[in-house]
Amino acid sequence: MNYNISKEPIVIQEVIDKVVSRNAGAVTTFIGTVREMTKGKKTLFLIYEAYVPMANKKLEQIGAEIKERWPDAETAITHRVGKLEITDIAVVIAVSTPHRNDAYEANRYAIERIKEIVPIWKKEHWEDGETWVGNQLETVPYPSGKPEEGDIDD
Amino acid sequence: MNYNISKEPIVIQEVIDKVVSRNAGAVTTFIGTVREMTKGKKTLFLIYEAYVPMANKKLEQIGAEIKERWPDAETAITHRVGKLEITDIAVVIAVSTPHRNDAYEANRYAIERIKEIVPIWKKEHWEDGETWVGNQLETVPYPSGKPEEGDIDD
Amino acid sequence: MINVLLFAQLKDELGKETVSIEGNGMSVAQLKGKMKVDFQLEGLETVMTAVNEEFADDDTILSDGDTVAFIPPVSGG
Amino acid sequence: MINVLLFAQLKDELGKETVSIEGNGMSVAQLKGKMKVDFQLEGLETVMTAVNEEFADDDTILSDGDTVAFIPPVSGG
Repeated sequence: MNYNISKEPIVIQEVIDKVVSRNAGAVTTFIGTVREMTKGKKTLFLIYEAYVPMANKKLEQIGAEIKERWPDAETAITHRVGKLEITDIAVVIAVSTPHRNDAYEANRYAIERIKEIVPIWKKEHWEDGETWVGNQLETVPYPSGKPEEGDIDD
Repeated sequence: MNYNISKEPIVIQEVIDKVVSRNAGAVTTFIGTVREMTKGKKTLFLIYEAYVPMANKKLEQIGAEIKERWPDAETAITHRVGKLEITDIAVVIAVSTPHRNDAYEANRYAIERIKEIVPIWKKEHWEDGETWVGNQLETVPYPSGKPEEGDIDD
Repeated sequence: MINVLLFAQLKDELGKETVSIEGNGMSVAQLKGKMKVDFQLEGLETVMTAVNEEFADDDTILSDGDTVAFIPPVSGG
Repeated sequence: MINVLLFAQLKDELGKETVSIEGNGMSVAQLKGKMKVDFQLEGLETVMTAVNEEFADDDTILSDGDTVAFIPPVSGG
């Protein structure tokens, strides 16, 4: 399974192993980790929650979108849920392609799409409170009540 | 040591561990692997050779260049030398930054610079022969007898 | 009955993650209106909706057995 | 004496990786010319040169004890 929501710590090498192939000359990974300071505010820990069956489907959809744009790419994504401490890994995206430019671009495409369409939420716990974080893309969230058509079907 | 030429197989996690920090929210890695087919020709194995002391210095220089452009970035690079089989890892570049865009861009900068200024050479062994590969950037190699000023000092 | 799933701030607000609603034949918009009245649930205007694990419009018509999930702005990655 | 290092195809062509050359006061260009005459070494026009592990111009003047490396187009990564 190349697309997973995991309650256990993510082992980076296991995600990479899913995309290594004899015809890949390049593998890129993106590893999202829990950062301590955001805009001067100190995070103590995070809770990630997912709508698991749909999140799995949407990760698979992102893989299919990548395959359409970069036919030689192999993709694997694992996203963690539960309580994460500072420096813990929230997500690992691995993409292999024959040539390096595609590996960077397809990887970046994956993280942007995760932040648009995959039903996963992060609750930040600070020293002085907690809140669910939304709208990381800093756009008005879903004024139409759902993502833009392009986001869903594209 | 964040910059290494290694005779031993590269352990990806060890390179990543050098750049993980409490203020990094993103780590990108580039993993260059030995590809079997290039333009329809089958590679059996590769030999990488380096001018080791200078290669170490040039990897360090690339790290310094990244630090200048992306002051919050942490970089680690290990390049393998010796005989490599198909799917073996030739290079691992890990870059951590607070935000993801910088992690992608700084990482890509590193691999482009490696292909310009680090004295490492690859000998391809095919079924019907062998050759030292040069000029991967597909530009005329060093007509002035050295890289462009921009490449050295920039 | 429609099986309604709530996540993140909506789940915290309601105090539970699932409710069953009599809603056969309703649109998603009507279901949102009913949730607002029955549970004083705020902020449904700015969430996405999924019906049976696929994003759906406000005018999608619901049938008994459907699973509707209200999806606040996501923040994975 | 100048310590000259050869890599990749240059090393294969010469059959060894280091040679010592009498070259105090020579420029890099003159050293290349001498290598071409003494060893019939081809292709030095298109290589980079490093003197003491830093890239150097053809008109760099060499001194006894310098290490000169001829660096064919690199192909790491």
